[in-house]
Amino acid sequence: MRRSPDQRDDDLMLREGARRFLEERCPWTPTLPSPGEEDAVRREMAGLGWFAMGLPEEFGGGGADALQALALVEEAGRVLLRRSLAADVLVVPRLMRRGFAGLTALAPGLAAGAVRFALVSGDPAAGGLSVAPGREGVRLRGGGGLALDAGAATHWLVAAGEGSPNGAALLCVEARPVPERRLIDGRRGAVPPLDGLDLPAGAVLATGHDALAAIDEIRDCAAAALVADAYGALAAGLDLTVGYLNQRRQFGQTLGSFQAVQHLMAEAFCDLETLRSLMLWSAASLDGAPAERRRAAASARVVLGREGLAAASRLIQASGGIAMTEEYRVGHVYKRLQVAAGIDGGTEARIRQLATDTLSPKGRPDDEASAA
Amino acid sequence: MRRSPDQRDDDLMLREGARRFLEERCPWTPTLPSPGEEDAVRREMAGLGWFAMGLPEEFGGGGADALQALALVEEAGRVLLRRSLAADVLVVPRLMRRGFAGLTALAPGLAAGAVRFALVSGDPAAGGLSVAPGREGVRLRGGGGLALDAGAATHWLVAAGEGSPNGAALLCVEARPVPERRLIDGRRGAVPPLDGLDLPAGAVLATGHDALAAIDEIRDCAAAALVADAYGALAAGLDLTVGYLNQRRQFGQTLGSFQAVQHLMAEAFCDLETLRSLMLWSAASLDGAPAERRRAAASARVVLGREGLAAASRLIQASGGIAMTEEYRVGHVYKRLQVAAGIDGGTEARIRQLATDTLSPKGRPDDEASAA
Amino acid sequence: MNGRVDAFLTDDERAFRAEIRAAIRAMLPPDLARRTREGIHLSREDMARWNRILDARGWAAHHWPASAGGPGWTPIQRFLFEAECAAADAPPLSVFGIYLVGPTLVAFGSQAQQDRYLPAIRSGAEFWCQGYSEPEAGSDLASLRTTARRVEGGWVVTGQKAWTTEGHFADLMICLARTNREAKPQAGLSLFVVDMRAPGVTIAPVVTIDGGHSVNSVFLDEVRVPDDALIGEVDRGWGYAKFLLAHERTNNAQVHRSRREFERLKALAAARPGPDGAVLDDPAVRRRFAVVEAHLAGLEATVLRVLVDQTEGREPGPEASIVKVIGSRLQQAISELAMDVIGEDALTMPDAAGGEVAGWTERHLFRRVVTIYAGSNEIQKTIIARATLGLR
Amino acid sequence: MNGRVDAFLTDDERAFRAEIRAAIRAMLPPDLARRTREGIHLSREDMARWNRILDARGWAAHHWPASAGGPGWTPIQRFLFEAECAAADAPPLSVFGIYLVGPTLVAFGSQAQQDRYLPAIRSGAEFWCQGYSEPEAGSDLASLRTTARRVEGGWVVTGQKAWTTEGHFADLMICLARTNREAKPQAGLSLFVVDMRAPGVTIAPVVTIDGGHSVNSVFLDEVRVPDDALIGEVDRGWGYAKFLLAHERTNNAQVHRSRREFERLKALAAARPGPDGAVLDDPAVRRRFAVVEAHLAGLEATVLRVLVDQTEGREPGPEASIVKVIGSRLQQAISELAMDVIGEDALTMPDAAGGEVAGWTERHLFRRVVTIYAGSNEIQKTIIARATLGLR
Repeated sequence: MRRSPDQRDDDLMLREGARRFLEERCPWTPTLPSPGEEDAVRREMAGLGWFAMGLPEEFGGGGADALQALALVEEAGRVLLRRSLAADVLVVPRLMRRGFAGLTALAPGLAAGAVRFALVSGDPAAGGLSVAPGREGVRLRGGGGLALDAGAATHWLVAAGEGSPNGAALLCVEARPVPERRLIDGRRGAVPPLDGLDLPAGAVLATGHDALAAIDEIRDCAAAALVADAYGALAAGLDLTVGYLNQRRQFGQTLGSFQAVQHLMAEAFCDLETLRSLMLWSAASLDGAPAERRRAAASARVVLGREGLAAASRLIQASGGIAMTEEYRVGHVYKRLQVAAGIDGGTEARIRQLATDTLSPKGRPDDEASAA
Repeated sequence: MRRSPDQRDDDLMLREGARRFLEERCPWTPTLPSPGEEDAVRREMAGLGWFAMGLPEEFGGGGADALQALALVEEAGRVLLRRSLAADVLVVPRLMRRGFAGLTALAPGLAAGAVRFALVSGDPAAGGLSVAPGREGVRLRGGGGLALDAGAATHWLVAAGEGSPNGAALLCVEARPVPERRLIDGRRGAVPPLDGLDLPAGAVLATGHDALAAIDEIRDCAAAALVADAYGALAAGLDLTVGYLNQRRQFGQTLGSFQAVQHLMAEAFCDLETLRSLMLWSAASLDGAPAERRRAAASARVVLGREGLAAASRLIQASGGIAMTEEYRVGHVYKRLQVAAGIDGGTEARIRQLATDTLSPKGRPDDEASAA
Repeated sequence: MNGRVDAFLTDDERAFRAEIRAAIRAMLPPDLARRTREGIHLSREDMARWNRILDARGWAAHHWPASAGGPGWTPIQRFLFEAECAAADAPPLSVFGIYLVGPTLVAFGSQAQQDRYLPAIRSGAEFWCQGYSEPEAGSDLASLRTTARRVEGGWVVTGQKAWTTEGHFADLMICLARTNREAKPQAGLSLFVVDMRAPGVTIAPVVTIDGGHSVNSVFLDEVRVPDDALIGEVDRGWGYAKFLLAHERTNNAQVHRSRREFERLKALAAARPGPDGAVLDDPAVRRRFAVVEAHLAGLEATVLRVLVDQTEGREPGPEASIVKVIGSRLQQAISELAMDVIGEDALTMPDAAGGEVAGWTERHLFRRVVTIYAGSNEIQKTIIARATLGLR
Repeated sequence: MNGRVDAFLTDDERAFRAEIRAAIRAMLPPDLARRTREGIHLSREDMARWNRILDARGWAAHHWPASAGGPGWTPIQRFLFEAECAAADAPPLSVFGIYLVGPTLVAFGSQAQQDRYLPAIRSGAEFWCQGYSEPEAGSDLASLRTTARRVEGGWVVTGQKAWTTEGHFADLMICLARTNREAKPQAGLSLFVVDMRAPGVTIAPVVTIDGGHSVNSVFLDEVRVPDDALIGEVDRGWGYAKFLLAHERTNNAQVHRSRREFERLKALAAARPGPDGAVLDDPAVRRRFAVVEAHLAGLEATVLRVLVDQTEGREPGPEASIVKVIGSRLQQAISELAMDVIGEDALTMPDAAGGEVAGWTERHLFRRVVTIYAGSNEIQKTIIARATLGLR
C-alpha cells in the first residue's frame, strides 16, 4: 500500500517531467490561451501518456495510482492551467475499474486525447437531475449545475438523482454545443442543457446502488483533485511570494525581514501543509471505506475553503500593491482558490455535510465511536 | 445631552478620587478579602457618596448620570473589585426614577450603604420564574439563575415571567440566607432559593407592561455595567502588560520591541477601544429608545464575549509564563472576562438575540430600514 | 437602515439628518443610484453629475469650511450627510478633489490657487488624482524618487507614480516630489500641481485583480510646471501630506459603505433560496450576520466617538488610529460573507450573473486592497503599538 | 472515536491497533479512567499505578528502543498506542521520565546511568522533572544562569529553575547548567542528574491560573552532585537538549488528547439542553463542531504524514515544524468551544459543578499555556519563516 507521494523513481520522474513540460509549454501568463492552443497542449499531454497512465491495464492503461494522478493535477495547479485535468487523469480512469461498458469503450480515445470528459451534477437549487423513460430510451429532467470545462469536453459524465438509490443514475452523454461562462479565475464552465434531453438506453452506465456508489466516488475523487490543484496553486504562489519578499525593500530592509511579514507567511505555510495533509489523506482513502473517503474529502474541502483561501489572501497582503494587479500571479492564485472554495455547493455545504456525517443527531452516540 | 465621559470637572474629580480610593483601600491582590473587609470598604464607599450619587434628587440623591455611575464601575473593574457595584450605583438608582414605592422607600438605606441589591433573573434552562397568587400575597415558582453577590445583598431585585407582559413581574425581595458559590474569578454568586417562596403583595413592584419595561431596562443597564467593568479590567491589564513588555528582555532585546508582540498588543488595543465605544453607546442609549438600548447592550456583550476575551488572552500570550500564575494579575483579568462572557446566558445567547432583533424573518424587510 | 447608533446624536442632529435624507432622495437620479449599487469603479461622468447636483445645493464640498464654499457643517453633520448619501446609493464623491486637494489648498495654498482650483472641484468640472505613491515607495513614502528641478520660472518634474487611482480621467495631479537631495528623506519633499495633459505626462492603465481599471501608472518625463504650481513652501510637502492624513482620521473606516453593503446583503440573503428556506433562515448564517452586526455597531460607535470629540472642539483620542484597521477588516468580512451568500453565482463573470448579485464579486476581489492601502494594517499596528501604547 | 484517519494505516497496523485496544480496555482500572477524565493535574500515585500496569506488559516505555526495554514499536505503532490510551482515558505517562529523560539517557548517557535510571522510569518507581527553564530564560534557553562549578569528585550547582512541572513529587531532575562562562551562550551548558532530596534543593509551589498546583520554582543552593551525575560530555548539554526536541517532533501536537476531548465534548453537547433541544441540535453549534472536526482531521493527517516518513525510514519534511502551532491552537479552540457548550455551569468552581462538566473549566484556563510553552507560537512561527521558508 502506498501512503506517501514522490517516493518511487517513477513518481519523481513523472512529477519533474510534468513540471518541466508545464512550465515550458504552458507557463502562467495573465493572457488567456485560445481554445486552439489549449487543444494543442492537450494533444501533447496525451502524447506524454498522461491520460493513459491511470487507466486499468486491461484497457491499455498504465495502472498508475491516485498519488501519481494527483501529482499531475497539483503540477497543473502550480501554473494555474486553465483547463482542468481532474476528470481525465483521475476521476474517469478510476471509474473505469468499475467496468461500465459504455465508458470503457472510450478508454482508447481518452488515452489518445480525443475524448475529454466533464463532470456534471444536478443543481440542488433547481431540484437536481432525474431520469425517466423516454422516446429513445431515457429522458433527463431538471437542471445541471455549473460544470468546469463542459464546453471543451467531448463527453459529459452526468450524475442524476443523487442521494437515494431510487432514481440514482450515472450517464455518459455526448457533449452538445453549450454557451460557456468565463469564471473569475479565467477558467471556463458551462451549465449543460440537459432538461428534456432524450438519450439512448446505452447512455445509462449504472442505476440504483451501483450508480450511487459510483457517484459518491466521483464526488470524492473530484474533491481530492480540487484540493490538489489548489494546493499546487498556493505552493507556487508561496514560492513566488517568498522570493519577492526577500528582494523588495521598505524602510531600509527587506520585506521578508519584518517579523510581522514572517509570521504572516508562517501562518500561510501552516495552512498550506494542513491542506496537503488532507489532500494526501483524501488520496489514501480513495481505496478505502466510502465513509472515510467522504469524510476526508469533506474535511479537505472545508480547510480549502477556509484556511486555503485565507492563506491566498495572506500572500496578497504580504506582497502589497503588486498582488492587486492582473499582471501578477498571486492575485490569480486567490481567484483560483475562491473558485475552488465556491464550486459544487461551496464550503458551507461541505461544513453541513461534515456536521451530518460526524455529529450524532439528538444525543445518539456517535456511530463510529460505538462501532470502534 | 451628554455623549462623552470625563469632560466636566466633577467627572474628573469623581474618576480620579475613585481610582485613588480603590488603589489605596482595595488594590488587587491574589488573596480574596473577607466578607468583613468587603463590608468595611462598602461603608466607606457610602461615605464617599457613591450610592447616593445616582439617586434621583427627590429621593435625596445627586442625580448623577449613567456616565458617572459607569465611571465608578469601570474603576472598580480596574482593581478587579470582587463585589460588584453595578446594582447599587447604576441599576437600582436609575430604576428609582420609575417611582416604585416599594423601592424608593429603600433609597436612604441604599445611600447609607445599609441596603445592597442583587439582580436575580429566572434560569431559562429551568423554565424561568413565575408569580402566582399565594398565601401571604404572591408566591414565586421556578428557579432563579446564578446571581452575582446574591449572598452579600440585603435585597434581591427579582425579574419574573420575562418575555411576555402576561405574567411579567418585578419584585423586591428581602434576601434570605443562601449558599454561595465561588466563581472562577474569585467573585461570589448564588442561586437564590425562590421556588415556592411566599411574599406579601407589596413585594411586587410592577406587573405587565410596566414590569416588562423595567426588566428590559435592568437587563440593558446591567449589560452596560458588565462591559464597563470588563473594559476597566482589560485597560488596567493592558497598562500592566505594556510596562512588563518594556522591561522584560529576551534574546537581547525587550519583549516590547518585537514586532510580533507589538502587533499582538495593537490587536488587543483595537478590541479594547471597540469595547469602550460600545460601552459608551450603551450608556448613551439608556435614555433613548428601548430598541436601540437593547441592540447596544447586546452588541456590547457580543464584542465583550468575543474580542474582549480574545484581548485578555493576548495579554497572557504576550506576557508569557508569568501570566499563567495565580500571583499575577493578568490571568485574573482573563478569568474576569471569562465570567463576564458567560454570565446571564452568555455570549451565544446575545448573538441569537441580536440576530432576532436585526435580521428580518423570511425575507420581510428590516423593520427599522422601512421605518427609517 | 441608518441611525443604528442614534443615541450619540442631539435632537438638532437628528432633525438635520431628516432634512438631508429627504433632500437626497429628491435629488438623486435613480439611474445613478442603480449604477452605484452595481458598479465598483464609476465613470467620471457619473461622478461629475452627482457632484454638480450637490454643488447646486452647496453640499458638494461638504467638509470644507464655509469660507471655502463648504456648507460649514460639524464633523457629526458631515458624518450624517455621508451616511445618508451611502444609504441612498449616491455615487461616492471623488476622494482626491473633495477630500484631499480641497482641504490641502484651503490650509496651505495661496489665495490665487484656491480661486483657481476650488470652484471646479466643487462643481465636478475638474478631477484630480493623487501622485504620492511610487513603485518603490508605497507605505514608505519617505523613499520616493520623483524629483522636481528648479528652472527659470518653474520646475521640471521627473519620475514615476504608481497606483494612481482615477489618473486616467483626472485633469490635475497633486504630486509629491523631491526638491532637495541634501535634506533627510522626509525633509526635502514639495507638493505641486501637475496638469495631466502637460507634455511629458504618460498614463499606463493598470488592470486590477477584479478585472477593472481604476488605477494607473503615471510617468512624468521632464514635465514642466510653472512657479505657481508649488503648494505652500518648498521642501515642506511631507508636513502638508501628514497634516491631511491627521485631518481625515475616520475616512478610512468606510463605515457608511460597510453599513450600506451589509444592509443590502441582509436583503439578498433573505431573498435567496438556501438549503432550507432562504439563506438567511439558516441559524448558522444568522449567527454570522449577528456577529458582523455587533462589529459594525462597534465601528460606528468608535467613529462617532471621534467625531463627537471633534464636534465638541476636542482633540480625538487614540481611538482614531484604530478605525483603519478595524474598518478595513470589516469591509473584507462583509464581502467574504457575501461570497458565501451568493454561492456559485459569484464565481462567474458579470455578464452571466447580473441583477441583485451584480458587483459583489468584483467588490470582493478589489476589497483585498483595503488592508494594504492608506498605510497597510501592519504599519497601522506598529504605529498603534509604538506611538499609542509606548512599546519599545 | 479512533481511526478517524485510517487510510494511512496498513493492515498490519490496524491489526496491531485492535490488539492494543483490547489489551488497554482489559488493563485500565475504571477509577483511574474516571479521575483522568475529570482531573487535570493527576497525582503521582495515579500516574505511577498506570505506569506499573503498562510496565508489566512491557509497554511503559513505549517509544524507547527494544535494547533499552521498550517494545520496539515503529512511530506509527507508538501513535496508535497513544491514541488508544487517550481514547480509553488512561492517565498520561509522565512526560519527563518516559519522553524526555529516557531517550536522552539512551542516546547520551553511560551504560551505568542507563542501568541505574531506566528501570525505575519504566516501572514508575522514580519520577523526574525537567530543569531547563529559568525565570529569565523561558523561550530563550541560551541565557540561563544556573551554574555548575567543578569541585573534587563532582560539581556544585547553584541557580533557580522555573515552571518545573511535577517538581514537587519528582525524585530526580534533569538539569541544564552553565559549566563554561567563556564559551558562547549555547556552548557552555552541561546536563546533570540532580537528586531532588539533596541538601540545597528547595521547592516552592506555583499556583497556576486554574487554581491548581503542578508547577514549581526550584531553588538550587550549592547543591553537590557527584561526577557520574554528568550526562554525556561537559559543555555539550545544549546539543543534547536540541537533539531531543528534534526527536520528538509531533508530541506537542497533542493530537490524541484533542481528539479524545473533542469526542467527549460532542457527547456533552448532545446531552445538554440548549435553547431548542440539545445544544448540539443548534445548527450554529453544529457548524462550529464541523469546522473543528475538519481542523482536527487536518492535524491528525499531518502528524501521520510525519510518522509515516519516520516509520518508512525517511527524514520528516517541513510539516513537522508546524504541528506545535496548529495543535496548540486547536487545543484552545476545543476548550473555548467547551466553555460555550457548558455555559454558566463552567463559571463556578468545581465543588459546585461536577459530573460530566467537571474539569473542563480548569483545563480551559490552564490551556492558555500551550501556545506559550515548548517554544511559544511566536517563536515557532519565526523558525518556520526563517528556517523553512527562507525569509530573511
